[in-house]
Amino acid sequence: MPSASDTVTAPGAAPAPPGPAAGRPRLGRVLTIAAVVALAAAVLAFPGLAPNPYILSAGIVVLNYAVLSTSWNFVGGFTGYISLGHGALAGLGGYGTGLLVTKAGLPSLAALVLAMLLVALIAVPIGFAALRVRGASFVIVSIALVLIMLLVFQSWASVTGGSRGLVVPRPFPDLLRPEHHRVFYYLYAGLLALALGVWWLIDRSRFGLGLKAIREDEDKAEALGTPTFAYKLVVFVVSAAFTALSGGLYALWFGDLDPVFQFSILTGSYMVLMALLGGVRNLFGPLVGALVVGTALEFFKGSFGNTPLHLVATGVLLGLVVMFMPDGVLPALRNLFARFDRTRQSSIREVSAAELRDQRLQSTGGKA
Amino acid sequence: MPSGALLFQSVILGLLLGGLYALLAAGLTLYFGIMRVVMIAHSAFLILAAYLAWFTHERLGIDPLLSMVVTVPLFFAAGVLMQRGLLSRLRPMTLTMMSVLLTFAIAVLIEGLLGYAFTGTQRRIQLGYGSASIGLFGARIAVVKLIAFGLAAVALLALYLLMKKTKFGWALRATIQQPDAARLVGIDTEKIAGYGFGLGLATAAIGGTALSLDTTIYPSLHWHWIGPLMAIIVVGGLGSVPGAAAAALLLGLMQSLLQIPMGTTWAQTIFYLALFATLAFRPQGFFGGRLAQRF
Amino acid sequence: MASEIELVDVQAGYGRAAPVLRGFSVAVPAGSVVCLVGPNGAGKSTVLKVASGLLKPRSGKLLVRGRDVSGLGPQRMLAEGVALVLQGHSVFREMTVEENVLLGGYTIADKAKIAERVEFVKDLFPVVADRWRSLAGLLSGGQQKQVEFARSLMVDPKVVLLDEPSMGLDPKATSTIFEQVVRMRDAGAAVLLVEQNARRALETADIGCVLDLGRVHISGPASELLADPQLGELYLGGRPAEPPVAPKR
Amino acid sequence: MTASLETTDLRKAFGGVTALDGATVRFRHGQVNALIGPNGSGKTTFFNCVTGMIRPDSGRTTYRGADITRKAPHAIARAGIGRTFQLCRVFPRMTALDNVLAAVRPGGVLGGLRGARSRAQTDRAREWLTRLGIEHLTDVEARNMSWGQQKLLELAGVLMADPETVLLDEPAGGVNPALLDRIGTLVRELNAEGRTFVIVEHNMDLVMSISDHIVVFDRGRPIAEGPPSMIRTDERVLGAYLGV
Amino acid sequence: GGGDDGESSGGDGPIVVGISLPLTGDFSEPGKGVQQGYEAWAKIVNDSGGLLGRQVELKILDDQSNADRVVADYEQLIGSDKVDLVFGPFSTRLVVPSARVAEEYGMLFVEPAGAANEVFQQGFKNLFYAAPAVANDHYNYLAEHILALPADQRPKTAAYAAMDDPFAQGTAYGLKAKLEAGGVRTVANEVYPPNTTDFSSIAAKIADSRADVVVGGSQYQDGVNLIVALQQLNYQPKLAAFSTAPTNPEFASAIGNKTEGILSPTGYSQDAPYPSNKEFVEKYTAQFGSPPEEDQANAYTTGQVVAAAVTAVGCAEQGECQQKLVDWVRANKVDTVVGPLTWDETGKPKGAHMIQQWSGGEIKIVLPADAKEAEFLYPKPAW
Ligand SMILES: Nc1ncnc2c1ncn2[C@@H]1O[C@H](COP(=O)(O)OP(=O)(O)OP(=O)(O)O)[C@@H](O)[C@H]1O
Ligand SMILES: Nc1ncnc2c1ncn2[C@@H]1O[C@H](COP(=O)(O)OP(=O)(O)OP(=O)(O)O)[C@@H](O)[C@H]1O
Ligand SMILES: CC(C)C[C@H](N)C(=O)O
Ligand SMILES: [Mg+2]
Ligand SMILES: [Mg+2]
Repeated sequence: MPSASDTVTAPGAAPAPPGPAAGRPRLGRVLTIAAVVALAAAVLAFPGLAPNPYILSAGIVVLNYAVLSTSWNFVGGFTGYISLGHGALAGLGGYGTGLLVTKAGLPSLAALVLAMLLVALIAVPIGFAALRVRGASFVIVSIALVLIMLLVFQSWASVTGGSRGLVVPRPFPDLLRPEHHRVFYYLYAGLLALALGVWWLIDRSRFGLGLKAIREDEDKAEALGTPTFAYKLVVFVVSAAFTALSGGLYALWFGDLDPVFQFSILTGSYMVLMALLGGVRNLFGPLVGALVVGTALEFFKGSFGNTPLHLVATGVLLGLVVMFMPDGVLPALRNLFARFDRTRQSSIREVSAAELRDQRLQSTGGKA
Repeated sequence: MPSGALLFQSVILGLLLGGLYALLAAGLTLYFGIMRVVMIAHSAFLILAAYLAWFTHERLGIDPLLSMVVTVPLFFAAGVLMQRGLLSRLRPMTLTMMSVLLTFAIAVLIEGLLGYAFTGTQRRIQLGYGSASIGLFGARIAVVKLIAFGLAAVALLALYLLMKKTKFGWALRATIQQPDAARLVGIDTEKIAGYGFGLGLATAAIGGTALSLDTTIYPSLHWHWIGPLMAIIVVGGLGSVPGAAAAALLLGLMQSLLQIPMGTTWAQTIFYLALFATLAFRPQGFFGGRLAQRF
Repeated sequence: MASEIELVDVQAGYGRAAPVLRGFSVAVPAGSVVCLVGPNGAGKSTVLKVASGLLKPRSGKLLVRGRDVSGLGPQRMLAEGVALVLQGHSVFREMTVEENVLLGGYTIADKAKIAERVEFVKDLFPVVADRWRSLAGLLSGGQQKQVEFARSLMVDPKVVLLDEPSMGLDPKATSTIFEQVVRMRDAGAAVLLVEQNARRALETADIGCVLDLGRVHISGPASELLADPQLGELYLGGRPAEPPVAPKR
Repeated sequence: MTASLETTDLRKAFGGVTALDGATVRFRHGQVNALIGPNGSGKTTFFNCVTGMIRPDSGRTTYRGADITRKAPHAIARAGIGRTFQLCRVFPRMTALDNVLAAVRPGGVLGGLRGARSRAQTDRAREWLTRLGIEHLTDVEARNMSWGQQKLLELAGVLMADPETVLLDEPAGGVNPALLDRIGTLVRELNAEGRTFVIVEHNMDLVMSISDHIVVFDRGRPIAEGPPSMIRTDERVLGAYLGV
Repeated sequence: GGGDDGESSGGDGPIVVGISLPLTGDFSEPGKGVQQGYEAWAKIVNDSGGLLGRQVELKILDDQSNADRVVADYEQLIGSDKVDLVFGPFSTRLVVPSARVAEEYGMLFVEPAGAANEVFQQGFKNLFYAAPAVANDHYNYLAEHILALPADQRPKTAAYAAMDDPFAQGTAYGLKAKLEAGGVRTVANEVYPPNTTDFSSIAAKIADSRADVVVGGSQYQDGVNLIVALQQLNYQPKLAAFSTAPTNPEFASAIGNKTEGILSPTGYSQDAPYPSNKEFVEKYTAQFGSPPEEDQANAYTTGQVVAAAVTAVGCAEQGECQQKLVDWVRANKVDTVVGPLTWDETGKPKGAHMIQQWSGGEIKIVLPADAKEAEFLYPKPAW
């Protein structure tokens, strides 16, 4: 099961409880693989099925959200540091790419990659400052990050274009708009696959377990020999790099950058909302969240077009998730299934002291 | 080199501004330092209160200050409800993080509802004494700013006395730190925590009204406020009302003075510089200073 | 005569999980000490949480002086004269020792009474007096425990529930606490004591009760339990049966 | 025998309180050492300084001859010093198994990307849980355990990390006496494998029965040291600590 | 959302015009003004038989003043709803991104509110600004007038404060360039971000500079706030000019009626003698109960320009027709409620704005001389 959840039995848990539970992981794995294949097929087939370029562009927006929230989840999901400021990293990626194209005259793809590297580099000092503090202070710092970037990019007009914005030339000037959308759709799909792959790799690794230990108790992890600061910094930089790639791709696709929208707290909070909704401890959590929220945003826009009720709907949705599904949709679904299987719920010691002694005598018998 | 008159005028403006900041940040200090809740929606409630003040003035023609008769108890009740109905239901383990998101949701909700009710148009109360001012050694002090400053001073003093000198203040702090133990010494923790939150929101009602006297409001204005206010409470030392007040005055003054050489936009960065400096050199804040929980 | 506090056939547990207490009963008469011992995770702390109102039992009854009080919260239980000292560390960390101790008297209206109790606990635990204005969270583990105990001694409850009061305390402070237990019993209180320092606790207690798997395994006069060799091996520990073994390698 | 862990004149004051007042202590390699003393005498602070979790105001710590005074906690852990906490620290939302597995060090940059739940490590983790009598809790999240269970779990985690020197802060606090005998045996077994122990403990039966060498702290500095037989009768110790 | 896919193109169905407007958010107030102007245009056209004999139908979406949204909106209107024509949104910041979408779908893009120079530097080939002049030229008459004053009366110093917005800065800096060239010294020059609400420090600096002239590059509310803050400091310049804000109907009451002598450029006058204007003012007032302002007029002008092209070319649908419309607009002069308009290669109009001034509680045109309704007051009375 590709999952960061700590409650799930590790694969091949040999002496695990007998009974119905023993067969489940295998079935679960089959189901998961089937679901992943189906999802991938659906994603790839989408452009062919989209009735018009507008729907396709909406698909790109959703994929962009999916990449962003998956990137966010490198920090949020593993280490439990909730950043409301990841929008700033996406904005930096976007502006970086845009400026490298317009000011340095780099080809678009090179600009994208270089911007990612630059943002990863900038993420080191940012992470250095932000990760020194924990919990609530970190949230504040992350919010501050967005606000600072907004100030800088608005005021430093000579370089960034200020509030006049920055126009990023098209990478494929000859393509018609629908074709343009199609190309970017697949670019985003590839980026998403890459982000998911890396997340999966970390999730099952020792590095990942160390990050989760940080989430639970940082001092304790440190005492066990985990270089917590380096771990956090590394994962922050990885997260920043993916976020920047997503932002850069967006800049190339969208073409117009405006500081107010590139450095908006809302972007960061949408990432959090999506990841949380799907389930931050799950590989596909942010993706599921992005599908739900992204589609919902388009839908709200359609139904409440000329009122700010889309904000109300977003707020209510986020509130409901926090109150009733704090672990996300995927874990909630799993719990639903688990409810039919109550055998493993007990936490009390199921062996009496006498039995324990007997076991021990057997096991130590050989040694003593 | 700016003239002496400009410096003096800027100092006065900075102090008046700092006083207002102190009031606006007071509630945040309460929830954050004492209750471990990061209340992103605080500034949204400020704006809501400002809108209610504007609305009473616009519709009923009465002085916006009178709206506090309604908004203060109303906000108090809303705070109690919010704590009892929502925040107290969050898991204690993840309270800090989840409260960020929950209050964020509430902020967005308020913004959306304000936009729905009053549209996104910028509003400003038009008072008879709106542009009146009094002279002081060559500087001018706008009457509305003076009123806001007075409100801030009174509200902050009352809050401080309440927290330090009354049994309620103690019970509130105990409740947040060890709810089980607090219940075991006989504190009605639910009630106390609810009141604490209500108190925070009540300050938002006062702050919002003060704010409305001399500024433009629009639904998304709260994003503009949340950053500086958060910076203030971190610099002041989370949870310390006097600390936040001192930090607010200082930062207000610095912002005002820095505007002379740097202009409005860059001057705002002082908040974030102060924030980072604090976290780098003295994470417990410069004025408060509570224990950093480690072992 | 009815017991001061009595649990009758209590089932209790956490969340949706299987019950921790599975039909547990115990009665503590006035002026006596009942000591609860048992392996880790047997459910001892759970018993005290039920008895103090922190945890609502799923079924079964909680009686105080014969009255059914199942389902009352901790404040109401305090009003009934039932007080609990929690296991582990429950001082108000970011408040001073003074504030901690005074909060122990939160329910007392009489200022003179409070002052009198403050003198009493300061006397009992020197560290409380020494560190009166320190933040409690900055004290050492054992000092915090003493502050905690002092806080709970501010009131004079009729029923005292103690969850491993001696844990982390040095021998002197441990003695002080056991002395207080005896004093409270002599003053007519009913004490329900959970201890892993089992031999010491049973020496102080009148009645012993061994809990395992959420049920009473055996109960009886404390001295009898102490003498039972099988119980000793399973629950009370003792001199190691065999001397430390030299390992293979 | 050589000194393994040695401190010279460690000092640490918190505001007005002097927690460590010139602690000069030597713990020998391959011994079970005990550190005892009244509440507030500075034992935990000593551990915190040695493991780098707080910076001493002055003084030096050396481990196997190398100065570790200013190293980061994780570096000290990697140098071979493991510890438990008096107030018991576990990873609350991880299962017992993952709690123990989290103690495994990645080893190298790429080592971090190796699978966390390899067969070999999982087996070792299960063995530790079994040896501490909590194997039935393998898949239970730590937050749902009783106090004593968490205490044992923490111990299992530290041992899994396989440190050469183990600092235990009140391992017996809240642990059932029957199991305590077990822990005592375990410590002796591990010691015989070559591990050094430093144990802070108020349970004198345990201290006297397992330790080779005892250091007694009072007011932030050692006031006596020696083998159990000597400490048991030392008058300063009796006065300051045992309270008789 | 749109459901009526494609059926409307060509044939006899209504001509559907797709528009996205900032009905909420920062630009919501002027956005609504533009909406009214468009609606008035549609009604007037339909009442007189429609375009090419077909009724016109507006499809208006809300972009929440958000550049991302405005692109998605035009994407939807053109790609999914298959509208026949598009009109532009409000404000330079939204016009630029949306013009690109229109361009890439080959649509004619006439817009009512992209006045800043930026708009015309993007190389758009299908874009036309339906107003007399771009931002930098708004104050041309005022600059001429000031510099023509006798040397002893001419102001010596000027202070500028402009919102960090392409349009607002364009107006203020257009005047600044001309005054500086004419020897008026700049003694204060402040820029503030669009979300600024506290103007006391800026006002303090301006007041301290004792400049003869104060120029505000404002949208609406920022202008109001700046004026109040200046009045709080009791600053009395000889001349005060602010863009857009003073022409708003709410302006006077917003600053407590202390409006004496405030100047503002405008591209539109309800009393202008242009043939279509009388009809517009009359019918508009009948429809909405109050006479049209500048935003409404610009929107109406947009409609007039597109209508003229459609009528002349004889088609209104996506595809080749659009290029014909573009070519026609580029080559012709169009009579509108703001006067006859022609455009250069970049879509920039070749006209100038008039200058209005408040006096006695009313705002009147004072420049240029041939259009004036009142005398230019200088130095301005105290406010
Ligand atoms: N909050 C909780 N949620 C779920 N299960 C719990 C919780 N607290 C305790 N348990 C489970 O209930 C059982 C009994 O716990 P309890 O704390 O009563 O034990 P105890 O006898 O006090 O043990 P100890 O001597 O270790 O303190 C344990 O098996 C534990 O795993
Ligand atoms: N972070 C801190 N800030 C202030 N004082 C502290 C801090 N940590 C410890 N102290 C003080 O230092 C002294 C030594 O504390 P320490 O925790 O080392 O004692 P200990 O020997 O471990 O006691 P115990 O047996 O009770 O655990 C105590 O008086 C304590 O109050
Ligand atoms: C004249 C106005 C309608 C122009 C508009 N405010 C802009 O931003 O370009
Ligand atoms: Mg217990
Ligand atoms: Mg200690």
